[in-house]
Order: sequence, then structure tokens, then C-alpha cells
Amino acid sequence: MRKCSLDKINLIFAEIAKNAELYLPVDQNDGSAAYKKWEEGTAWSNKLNTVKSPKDFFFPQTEDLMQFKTQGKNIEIVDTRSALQDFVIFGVRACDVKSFDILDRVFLSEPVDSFYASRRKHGVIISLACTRPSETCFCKTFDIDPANPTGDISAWKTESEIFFAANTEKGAALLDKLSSLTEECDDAAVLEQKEKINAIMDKLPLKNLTTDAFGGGKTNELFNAPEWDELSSACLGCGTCTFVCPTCQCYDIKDFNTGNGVVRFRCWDSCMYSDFTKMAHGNNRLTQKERFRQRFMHKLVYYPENNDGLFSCVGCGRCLAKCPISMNIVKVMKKIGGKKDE
Amino acid sequence: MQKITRDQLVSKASELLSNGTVCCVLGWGMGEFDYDVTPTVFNTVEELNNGFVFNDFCGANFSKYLVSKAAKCDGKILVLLKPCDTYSFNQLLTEHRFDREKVYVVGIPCEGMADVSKVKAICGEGILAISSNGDNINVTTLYDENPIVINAADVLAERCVNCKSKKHVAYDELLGDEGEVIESNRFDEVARLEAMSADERFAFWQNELSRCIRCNACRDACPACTCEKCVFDNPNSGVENKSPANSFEEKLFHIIRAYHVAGRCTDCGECSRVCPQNIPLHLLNRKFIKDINEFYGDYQAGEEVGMRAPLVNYTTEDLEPGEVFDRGADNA
Amino acid sequence: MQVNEYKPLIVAFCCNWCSYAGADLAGNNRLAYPADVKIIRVPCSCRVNPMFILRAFQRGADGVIICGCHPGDCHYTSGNYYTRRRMAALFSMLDYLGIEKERTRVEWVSAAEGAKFAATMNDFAKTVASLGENKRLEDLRCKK
Amino acid sequence: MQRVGVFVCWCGSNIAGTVDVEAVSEALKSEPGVVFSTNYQYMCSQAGQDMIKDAVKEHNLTGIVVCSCSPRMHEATFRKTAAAAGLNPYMVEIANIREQCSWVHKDVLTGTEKAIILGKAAVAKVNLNTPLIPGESPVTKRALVIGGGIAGIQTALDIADAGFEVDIVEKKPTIGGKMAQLDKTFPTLDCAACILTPKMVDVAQNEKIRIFSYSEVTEVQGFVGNFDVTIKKNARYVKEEICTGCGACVEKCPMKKIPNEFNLGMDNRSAIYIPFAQAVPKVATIDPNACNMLKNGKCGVCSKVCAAGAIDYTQKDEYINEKYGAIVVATGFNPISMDKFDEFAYNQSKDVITSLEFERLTNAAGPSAGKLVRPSDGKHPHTIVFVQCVGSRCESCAEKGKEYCSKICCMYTAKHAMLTRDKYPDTEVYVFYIDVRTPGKNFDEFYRRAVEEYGVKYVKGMVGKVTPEGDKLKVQASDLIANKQLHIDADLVVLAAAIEPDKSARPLATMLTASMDTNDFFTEAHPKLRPVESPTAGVFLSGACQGPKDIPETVSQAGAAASKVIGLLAKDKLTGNPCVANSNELMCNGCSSCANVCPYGAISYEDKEFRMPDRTTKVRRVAVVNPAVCQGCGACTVACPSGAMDLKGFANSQIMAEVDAICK
Amino acid sequence: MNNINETLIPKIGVITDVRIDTPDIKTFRVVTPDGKKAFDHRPGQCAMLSVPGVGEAMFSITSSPTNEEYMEFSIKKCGCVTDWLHQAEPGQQITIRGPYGEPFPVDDVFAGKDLLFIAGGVGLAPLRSVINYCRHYRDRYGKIDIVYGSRSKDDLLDYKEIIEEWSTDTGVNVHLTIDNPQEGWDGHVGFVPNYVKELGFDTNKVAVLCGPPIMIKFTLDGLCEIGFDKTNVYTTLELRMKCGVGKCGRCNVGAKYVCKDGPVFRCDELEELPSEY
Repeated sequence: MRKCSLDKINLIFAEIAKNAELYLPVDQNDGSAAYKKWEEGTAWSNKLNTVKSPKDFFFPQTEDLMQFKTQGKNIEIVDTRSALQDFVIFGVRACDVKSFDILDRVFLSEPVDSFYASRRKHGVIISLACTRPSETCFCKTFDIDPANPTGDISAWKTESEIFFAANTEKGAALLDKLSSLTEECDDAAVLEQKEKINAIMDKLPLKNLTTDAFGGGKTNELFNAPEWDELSSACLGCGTCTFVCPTCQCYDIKDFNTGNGVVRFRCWDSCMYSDFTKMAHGNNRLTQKERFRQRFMHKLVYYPENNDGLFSCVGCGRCLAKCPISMNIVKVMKKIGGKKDE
Repeated sequence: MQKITRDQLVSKASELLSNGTVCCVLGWGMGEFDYDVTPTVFNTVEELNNGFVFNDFCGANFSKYLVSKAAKCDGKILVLLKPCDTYSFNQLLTEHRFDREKVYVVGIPCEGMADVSKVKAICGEGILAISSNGDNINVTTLYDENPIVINAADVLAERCVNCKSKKHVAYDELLGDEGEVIESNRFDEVARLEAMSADERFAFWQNELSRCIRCNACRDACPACTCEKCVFDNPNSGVENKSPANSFEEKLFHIIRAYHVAGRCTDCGECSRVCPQNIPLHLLNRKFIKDINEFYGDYQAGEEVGMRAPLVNYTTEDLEPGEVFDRGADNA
Repeated sequence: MQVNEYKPLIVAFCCNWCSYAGADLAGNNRLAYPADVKIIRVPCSCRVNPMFILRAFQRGADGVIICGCHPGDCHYTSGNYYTRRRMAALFSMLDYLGIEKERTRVEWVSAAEGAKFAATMNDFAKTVASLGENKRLEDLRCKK
Repeated sequence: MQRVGVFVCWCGSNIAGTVDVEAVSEALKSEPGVVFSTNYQYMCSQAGQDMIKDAVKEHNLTGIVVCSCSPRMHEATFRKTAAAAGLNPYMVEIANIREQCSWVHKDVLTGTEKAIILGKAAVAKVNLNTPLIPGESPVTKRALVIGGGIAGIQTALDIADAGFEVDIVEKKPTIGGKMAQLDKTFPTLDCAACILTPKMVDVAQNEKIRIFSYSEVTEVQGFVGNFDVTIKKNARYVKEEICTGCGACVEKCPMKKIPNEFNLGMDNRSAIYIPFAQAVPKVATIDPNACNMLKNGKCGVCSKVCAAGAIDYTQKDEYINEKYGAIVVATGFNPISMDKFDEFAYNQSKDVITSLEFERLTNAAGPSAGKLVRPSDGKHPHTIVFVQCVGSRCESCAEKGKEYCSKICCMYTAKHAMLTRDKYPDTEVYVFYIDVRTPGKNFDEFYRRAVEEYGVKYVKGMVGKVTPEGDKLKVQASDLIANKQLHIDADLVVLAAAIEPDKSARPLATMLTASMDTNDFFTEAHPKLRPVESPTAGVFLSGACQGPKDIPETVSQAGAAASKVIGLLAKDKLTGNPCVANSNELMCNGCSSCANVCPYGAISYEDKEFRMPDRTTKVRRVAVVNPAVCQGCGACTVACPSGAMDLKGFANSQIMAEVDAICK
Repeated sequence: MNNINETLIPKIGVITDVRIDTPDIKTFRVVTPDGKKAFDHRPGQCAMLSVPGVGEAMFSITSSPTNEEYMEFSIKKCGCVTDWLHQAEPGQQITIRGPYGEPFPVDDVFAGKDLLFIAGGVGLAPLRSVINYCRHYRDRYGKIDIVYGSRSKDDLLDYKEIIEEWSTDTGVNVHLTIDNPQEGWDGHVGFVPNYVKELGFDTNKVAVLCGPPIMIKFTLDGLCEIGFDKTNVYTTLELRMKCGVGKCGRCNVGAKYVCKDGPVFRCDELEELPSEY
């Protein structure tokens, strides 16, 4: 374990930025935080988390896949990708780090998504333990320990210092480069910090939320639950929850004719959108209820069924904070799951 | 602090349900926390008693729900409308988006709704409870032993700070006292932007709109956006896109959206309320409203049913497009 | 002519009854204006959707001008009155977003005003050329 | 995507001189959809057109792009060529590389470059063209003329003369209108009745013409060629078909003190009345507000004296539905009310009268049997002051009067002044004017005669005030030329009141969805080129409902309107312009934005049932465009936020494809 | 393109032949620019065809894997991509990627069994690949019955091939039907589900179904009625795929992804899934 004084944090950033693009949460003028590229003078945000999750780094909201040039009846496929730079994401919370595992299982399963994979290969994640979780946090429900974030390097912040521990080779290599700015230390301070976090975690309002009612194999039990009608009744069908969600990974592939060729790009899509499943045969999720149900069934039943029980939610609380009508996975879990206790 | 209480509303709604005036109630449903209320349809008195909530966070404008919900009920649906919501209600009626006969409107007074992000900006994360206390709001958080007392006026939502009217322009029944149209300062911010240089304005909007994630929340919450198929969702429209690939598409979406609701937008502020990225979208709509007022005379969409919106109207004496800039300069 | 002289791209929407005929008259009278101006025929200036204008900018136009009959002379009686309101609102919004106001214009050109058509186009092309490339409403994907 | 053939015209050297036509046809070869591209000296020549026809067959073309002169020149030509080759004529697009390229650019490089781009835009558009078929609708071969004044009479006679049936709806008990009230007409001074009444008789006797007098139009549905009109025949309590117009009832009616509107209230009539001797139809009418029998059931004299037994006190308003192919509006005008012009003491003194009242006073059939006397005391007036522009050209007093010039006042005032001086040389006649406007055949000569031969005193200046004092009217006025104030003791003051459209015009315009200007005059489809047509197809304008007019102008416009109607009714079917708006009902919200901007009232709404995603059905209001009425301006397409409304031939996608091609 | 095997990056394909099958179905023959088959596939698998600027769409590969020279796709006109393809002429390049999905278990479950293929309309397209595969390896399977119906005679796909090749094979029985009587048609008239019941097959065989959802539903009911076990009935749902690689999030029915776990499903498996297809 290595540590450094928070006074020197900008030196650390500068050192990292020498060899890689460094991204970290930065305050925006609207009062929220967003990941921004670090440049001399960029201040690290104190906010608990960013509005948009860091999934953007590996699975950008839009990315060009290729370009087509057509001439008469002929087509040429042009690879428009430029060589990827190494990059470091700093200050990723435990929940968001976990979301990468969830995305990995989708994009790195066969057939591997090469666009995602190469971004993943070039990225180093420096996670950061939470100090002041919010009332909307429920990562514990998904067995995520905000005091023990994973990632290539884990970091803990105290009043005056920041501690680092490498978890992977990539992380160790990066930490090595920071050796002149950090000093070796024991984990006493970190342990103390962890205890503090755990004490807070026990006070969180959503601490008792459980996944007991969910998981693989529950499809038939939950799919026809009558509660879906009421839960989805107010849903506007916007994409806020899916776009702020760190684990939502639905996408669309579209063509854009630039006038000088056709760019085929991939962009985020949302299962909440009415024409999401509109395909050749028609649309098999015609009502907002069906689409709403799909999103939560996917996170809580289908995904775990296909991924060894792993839920596709990390309890980051973004959808709780951002849904225009305040409908969210917690309300769904309590309503749908709750009746089992009765 | 709202003048009308939850219990008054529940009792009124229960009465109307019980005497058969309405068959269901569109109201606010209790959430996990004190601030995350969800629009909910209540079918029985029991449901109302258990789940109905009314507090400083009941900001959602129910008018738009009537487009889908009114037709689904067998009888009438009871909707509770704040003064600003009634303008949207009238505008939707003007556009024939639902059947007036299917709706029973109870106008409720509003003292302004709170914006939870403003509360969080003062009190920080970890809010466990929020309660009204006269002109103050008491906030209990994870991190403070004693409740933090804040002035309710300090956390009023932007649209309520600049409230344009406390008068209900449509209702079947009114609870509490009728208010009046207010001389608000809602155009001050627009005027401030107009006074900037073009470069500054460009930088301002570039910064704001670059945060857009195209979640469509603004559009989907907007009571003026009730198109059966939005042009931005229609592959045949030529402008369909699902995510803003670049700054052009961000602008395109917001310009066209604001243009499409120009003259129809009642300035209810839902777009800015729901924006997860806190983009001040109301400033786009208000620009159109301000322009329309200045160019063609004061016009408040939704003031009455059946008004002809300014952009589908004309006089032979209208100013020329080239003249708008000179006027802009005058105002600067 | 210099090799690298910046040539603006201007899209002119002309109503079929007045301005398009005005442009034809300019042609009949051999009144020159820059070839940067490309005309799109529309039945009436009120057919011009703000989306067309933004589309033109997206695709690389540096200026967009809409020409219609003089107010009161619209072939369809009131089309240009609507154009006048719509474009006043739209242009004001573009200006509000910091997009150069000189890039958009509405002119009333009658079928008899060939000279006015040419003069308008000359003037507009000059104005747009002086602004340089359209950077504030461009879509980088559409750059050559 | 089409199979497009591109044909580049040299137009001799008109195009080829500045545009490398070979390069253009070559460059367009590789555009999407293009399967054939060529150039030729004169595309519009027979040989050129044959070339197109052959290519269509040989290359199986589905779309044609001609790069040539303006489409305003030869679009129709090439559409016919396409049709001859078996293609839909609307599968042709023209790239204007002459007027808008070769003729305005000097440099071959620039010209060629631009020509290629214009060609690409045309190709891009034609790829999205769809065959358009003009709609057809049948024509009801009957016309409706609303208003039975000289305008309506002339129009009806002309239409009937061509062999079509015409109905005239007149809200008064008789046709004839304002002209029937006039004495002489300028500038020839022939008697109005002498020239009007024979026409009225013609109308009455014409087999093709039906007169609905004392009737109003209450509802209009349908569209050009197919109007469905409801006419309300007000109860006149006299059986029209039986009444002989003998006048016995009028004579015996005990209620004799009803102000006679035909004489503008300057004398009285009875409760049962015939407006004037030559009325058509010459049928009595009972004024229900004046008749004792109708009011309280006591009297019945008329019924007793009527030998024909035509009186029917139980008569009810009757509603008649009739179909028409064309509607002519001839609702005419009225002088404006003088109530707001206190300065002229119109309401204070009976001797301040309007010009129309003056007409009645000088008319042999008028209240004074043609003798010019003061209404107050029946004495002969010695000093008469005519005031021009009362309520006309009121720029500063728009709340009282009208901003426009009423056009006819200068001439009739000259007429009145001249006739007065002619008949009563002992009178002194002043005319106060702002300008004297006499643009018309023999008009100025007429006016000069009034001044020079008849010694009418024309004074440039306005009358400031008229004050009744004793039996005199003190007129205070200014003489702008002499630059002095005048004080005249007049015996009679005649006000040339501005004229305004009849009050019934506005509700009628709403029923017809015909547009009006802010003064409530009907708007013509084009101020220069289509002056007798309303923008609403099938609705025509005759007379002063369109703007102030004198009799010859009214009659010529009436004839013109009739010829337009005849042209329409002569057709068995109407072929529309296929480039019309069209609403996609799946996307339409029924918000009415489109109908609000439609200048033709072509858009209506209907409730339609739709299947919802959750397998329920929902009734939604959707716009429906009547292709027979739509003229294809496209205003609605932009007003429509959802893009449900599109314009055939100029679709959103087509225009955007052109934009893309140009900006490529 | 350097790495042509990347998931979302297609190859170039050339349409070498266009055959008009019915008024709204055409069959396209596709090879790579150097004249080879774009990739190997198994019966029932799909490929993603695309037209730049128009979009991508998934189609079942109609030709048999045993055809080593080219692939064929029978495509019904029903959207923007298919509209565009229907206008294409030989020589036109498109892009192609695949193969996607699980094939029919032709080499294990089907082996040695009697087979019953039931198709309606364009539903024959995915089955043609299996049928021809099974015909090619005729000796590996028992008796083959094919029931195929369409709206009219003109709407029968591959009619020539059915009549000239399939009907003449030994051990292959073809039963054709059309919905309504038609001049020049002396075969069976009626809907497929009823025809299947009428024909009354012996139940110890594997049945493969493809067609419009309503036909599948009633035919399956019919098969059960005459004693078929759902574990012996297969069908394919390929029309709902989008990305083809199990990631875009659309095609799942419950926890199953049609593009990865399907498109071929056994009817008993399908029954386990929520009713969202």
C-alpha cells in the first residue's frame, strides 16, 4: 500500500497524464460532476459520483464502427478507427467498477466485441472508496463493498491523504510510475477508513433491500406479476434511467450518410423506447409496461440467469436520483419482491 | 410549505370517488424518500389513504398524462392541477388531445415546489427526511446529528422562483383561494443572455448543450410534446437520431424541439425539471415566448382554450425577420 | 482568381411564383451573381421547414437565404406571412444560440425583380464570405 | 430508388457556351439511380423529346432528369414527353442550368461545376419522386350567387346565359340592391332604374335563374364543384307563388308608420309592404316586428283584402338544401354609420344627410317625389355643402372610419352637385375634398364640367364642424389653397360616407373558408392575376364585397366572375393539382395547427379509430386534406410538428435530398 | 480492412443473381467479390445483410450448407432494406456478416428420424436450407414430409424447385396447399394447420415449423392434437434479431437471446419462455 498527501494530488495527476490520458470527475457549472480529461489546473470533484457513469469510456454513447464508400454498384469498407491511447480513469466508485464486470460479460463473451475489448485493454481504472454515500446508495444489496473498491488500483481518501493499492499488473505498473510521489505505508489508516464507511453503510435507508425474490429461473414467477401495470403506469418512456445506468448496454447500429460516404455507427439505445424492438416482424414489446418490465426483468432475472446469478445492477442510485417521475429499481424490487414476504 | 394539506386532498378525492363523480384519481404516490413522489393513478379510497402524498416535491405536471389516461377510464378521471399545470391543460384541450368530458379537474393552490437538487446543494448527500415547517424546511441527513433548517424560498425550483401565475385557468372545482397572474421576472435570464456577445452566447450554449445525453426526458415530460410520433424518432423524417453524435445534433434537437413547441409552450418548466443534466432548457422556450411577446404582442399559451398560436397566425404588419436582430440589440 | 480563395456555399430556397421567376429573370437579363448560390425550388416560401435550414448548415452550407413573394403578393395569399413569422422566430433563436445572424436571411423578390435577385445574392454571398466557414452549426462528419 | 435517365440540353450555345455539357452528363452518370445519361442540342425539340422517349423504353427508365432551361419554361413539355413514353408525368425533374447557371455565370469551370451540382440535386429528388395522379371530382352544374344587387344580377344573368342554372340568395325581400336606390348614374347621368329594372325583370323571367329573396345562406359544406349549401328562407307570411303583387294589402294595412328602409327611413311604409314598385319578386312581405296580427293576433286585414288568398300568418322559416358547383359572393356594401361623426351633427340635424339619402331625396320615386327639399321642413335648400371623405382615408381616425379610399364618392358627389345646380340654379353648392379622384373613362371630364359649366364650388379642405343654429347649419371649414377658415351657413349638408362591406360578409366568409382582409373585404386569389376568384377554390367574388367599386367596374367584375364560373361548370370533372398536402393519419395528432394556416380551408378533421399497441382501440382526431381544395402551398407541412403533413411533389424527404446533394 | 473477422464489421458481398419467386419475394444469390462463398454455415443459421446508408437486416440463409459455391436468401419486401434489395440488380455489392444463431440439430436429433417440415408463406425460406441439407444427406434420415402453404399459387416460394426436385425425390412427400381456390390449381385448398390435421401424420417424427406467428400457433396446437410431443417440434424465430451477436439487447425472449440461443427453438423450450414473442 502506498500513500501520498492530498496536497500532492495534482502532481500525481500530472505524472499519470504524462503517459496516458487521465480522466477524473470534475465539477460542472450546473452543480453536478462529470468525467473530464485532466489538464493542468483541472480540479478533482468532491462529489460522490458523476451523473453519467464511466461506462462511456469503454462503451461510448456513439462510436463509429466503419465507413462505406460507394461507387456505382461497388462498396468499399473503410476502417475509421484511430490507434487508441492508453488512458486512466481516476476516482471510480466501487459500484461503477463492478459495472465493468457486468459489461465485460456481455461484450467480452463470444463473439468478442473488438471495439469494447480494445478500449478495455487500453484503460486503467483507479477506483476510490466512498466516504459519504448517499441515501440513494444500495450497492450492498449487490454485495459490493464501497469501502473495498476493485479496479486496477484501489484508492482510499482520508482528510489529508490518499492511499493506493494495486490489484492488477496494469495497476501495479502504473503505481510503480508514481513511486517517487508516493510512499509505502501500512493499511492502518485505510482500515480505519473502511470501518467508518461500514458504520455509515449500516445507517443507509436502503440497507435492507434484498434480491431474495429475484435471480435466474424466476422468469415465470415474476413475468406475469400484476404489479407491473401499476409500476409502469407513470413511465414516460424516456431513456434517462438507461443512459445514466452504468450497466445498461443496449445499443443500436445506424448508418449516417455524410454526403461523402456512409458512416456506420453504434449508439446507446434504450429498451424503454417505444420502437426499440421494432424489427422486421413488427414490435414484440408494444406497450410501455412490456418495455418497463423488460428492463427490470433483464437486470434482476434474465441477466443473472445467464451470468451465474450476477445481477445487472450495482446499486449506484443514479436512476433513483434522475428518473423524471421517480420510478426506479428500488421501488420495483420492493413492490415485486415485497409480496413474497406477505 | 403548501397551504393545502395532503389530508384535504385525500378527503376531496375520496369524496369524488365515493360519490361516483370520478372513477380514478391521478395524484402523487409516496416514494422511498420524502422527495421522490411518483405520479400514480389511485382507484380506491383505500389506495388514496395508503399511498397518496402531497408535499413540496409534487412538481410533476399531470396534464400530459391525460392524453393517455383519460381515454382509458370508463368514467371521469380526477386530476389535481396546480395553477401552472392548468395552462398546459388548456393548451392540450386547444389541440384536441383529450376529451374534456372525461376529466374532472380540481385546481389546487401551489406555494411553489422545492427542487431537491437545491436541497442537496445546501445539505449534501444522505438526506433521510425532509419536512416542512412554516417557511422553513427541516432536513435530516446521515451526516448531521441535528436537522438542518433551510429557508424554503432558497430551495424553490427555478420555475417557481419565476412563477408566472397562481391563477387556475381551468378547473371544475377549486380548493383554497384563487391566485392571480404574477408579473414575474422570468425573462431576465433570457435578457441577460441576449445582452451577451454572440461568442459568449455560443460558449454558454455549447457548454450547456454538450451535457445533453439525449435521454428525451425533456421531450417525454413536455406537455406540448404529445406527437404520436416525434420527428426525432421517425426514421423517415431525415432528422431521427438516438444519441447526439456531435454538437450539431445536440443543437438540432433542442432548436427544433423548442421551435415545435414555440407558441404552444406554456412555460411550465417540466423540461428543465426533468433534465438529468440540469440543462436550462426552459431558457430556449422562454426565448421564443419572449420573442413572440415582443414581436407579435403578449401571448400566453393555454390562457384560454381555442386560442390560435402566434406561429400559426399572422398580421400583414408583422416585422421582417431581418428586423428581429435590431430589436434584440435594443433590448440588450 | 486565387486558387485557395474561400468559396462559401449558399442555399437559396425560392418560391416558385415570385422569387424563382425573379431568378429566371436575372438569368434572362444575364445579371451575374456568384455560382456559390444554389437554388432550391419550393412552391411557396412557407414550405421551408426550419429543419431544411439546419440540414443545409449541417451538410456544410455557409449561408441560407429564403426568397418569397412580397408580403401581400403571395400566390397562396398568406404563405409568406407565415414564413415571416417562422423565420423571425427561428433566426432570433439561432442568434440567441450565438450562431452568426448574418448567415440566414429572408428576402422578398418578385418575378419582376431580376435585378434585385442578383443584387441580393451578390450582397448575401459577400456577407457570408466575410464570415468565413460555418463553424457553429457544422457537423464534422459531413466535412470533406 | 429510380432508374434515372439524365438528359442535358445544350440549348444551342445558351447552355453549352458556358457549361461543358459533356462533362455534366458524364459526371451525373455515377449518381445513385442513374442508368443513362446523355446530352443533346435541343432537348425540347421533337428530336430531343424522341430521344427521351426512346431512352425510357430502352433503359426501362422510371425517372427523368432534364438539365435545361427553367422548369417554368419547359417542365410541362417534358412532363408530356414522359407521359407519352408511358411514365407518370410527375417522374420528371428539371435542373435549371440555363437561367440559373449558364446565363449568370461567365466561367466555364464554375458553370460546369454548378450545373453538375444542380443536376445531382435533381437526381436526388427524382429518386424520391412517386407517381402522382391528379384527383378528379365531379362538378354540380349549378351556381349560387349570394347577393342580388347589380353584381349578383349581372353574374347570374351571364351564367344563366351560358346555360347553367343559377340561384340568387338575397336577404332583402327584393333584388336590386343599392343600385335600385340610386337616382342617376355617373358619368352619363342615365337613370339607374331605367337600366337596372329591365335586368331585374330578365332575372325574374329567366328559366335558369331561381331567386331566393328574403333568404340567407346558413351553412356551406363541401368544396369546389361540390358545395352543399343550406339556405334559410325567412317567413314572409305571404305565399310567394300566389301573391300577385297587386298592392291591395299594402294599401289597407292599418300599420302605416314603419320607417321605410328603402328610403332610408325618410318616409314610412306599412307593416305589409312591397319595397318599391319594380321589386322582383313583386311580392308583399309582412314585417313581423310591425304586424299586429303576428304580434298579438289582432288585425288580419291583409288576409281579408287579398283576393288571391296569399297571406299565411302561420308561415315558418324554411330551410332548403341545395348543391352547387360554384359560389359567387356578391354581398355588396353599405355606407358606414355616421354615429361616430359628431362633428358633422348627423344625429342632431335632419338636414345633415348621407349621399345615399340624397339619392333618395332627388329620386322621383323617393320620399319627396324627386323634389330636393330639406328633410326637416320641406323647404327648398339654397346653400348645400357636400363633405367628401367622411370616414374614408381615415389614417388617424381608424376607430371611427376606414383607412381606405371608398373610391365612388368623388364621382357621385360631382354628380349630385352638378344635378343640383342643373335643376336648381339658384342653389349654391360647395364641395369640400381632400383630393378629387377621377380615374375612369370620362370621369375627369365629368368633374370638370361640374366645376366649369355648373359652377360647383370645390374647396380643398375639410369641414371641421357643423353646428345647427336656427334653421341653418353653421359649417366651419378650412380652405387649404386660400389658407383660410370658411364659415358657411348651409341649408343642407351632404356627407359622402365611406362604404364598408355588408355585415353579413364576415360570417359568410367563415362558412366559405374564404379569406378576408382586415376591413372585411374578401381577398382575391391574386390581386393582379386572379382578381375575381377567392383563394378558396370554387368561390368567386363579384362587386363591392371585394373592394369599393362603381357600377361599370362592378358589372365588368360580375361578368368576369361569371366567366370563371362558366369555365368551372363547363367541366364534367375537376382535375386537381396532384402536388397537394397529404396527412399521415398514423402520425397526426389532430392538433389543428395545419388547419389554422391553410388559406383554402382544405383541411378538416375526423375521428378515426386506431388499434393501440395494447390491442385496445382508441379514437383519435386526425386531419384530412381535401385534394380538390388544396393548392399545394405547403404552409401546413411546416406548421405540423410531427411531420405527419407532407406535400406531394415537394416532400420533406425530397427537399432534404436536394439540400444534401447541393451541400455534398 | 485488416481484421475482417471482427464481430460487427461485415464483408463485401456481390449479388450475382436475382430470382423473382412471388410478387413480393425475390431470391438473391450472394458471393464474395472473388466469387467465393462468404462463410460456411449450418442449416437454420442467419446472416446479416446490409446496404450502406439504408441499414442492416437479418435474413435466414435459404441455400443449403452443402452448396459450396454461394449463398441464397429469399427475401420478402417489407421494410427499407428489403425494398432496396428488391430494386438491386446483379453486380450490386452489399455487405454480409455471419453466420448467426444456433442451427437445427440436423446431425444429432434429426439423424435417423422421419422428418416433417411445415411452412407457410415466406416461412419456407429458413426451412429450404434444412430440407435441401436433408435431401443432400438423404440416407441419414427417414421419411421426409413437407407441408407447404401460401395465400395463392403465385405466392408459393421455390415452386419450380419443389415440383421439379423435391417432389421427385424418393421418400420425400410434398403436400402443397393454398388458402383460397384459384384457377389452374387442382391441389389442396385450405389453411396449413387444418391441412396438417387432415393429413394426420404419424407422431414419432421430428416436426419443423416456420411461418407467420398465427400459423405456428395453430399448427402447433394441431400437431399436439394429433399426438405430437412438443419436444419433437422445432421452430425458428429469426425475424426478431438485430445485432446478431447477443449484445444489443433486443431479441431476448425472457432470458433467451434469439440470435445466440436461437433462432431455432424446440417448442417445449419456447413454452417455458414468457409470452413475449
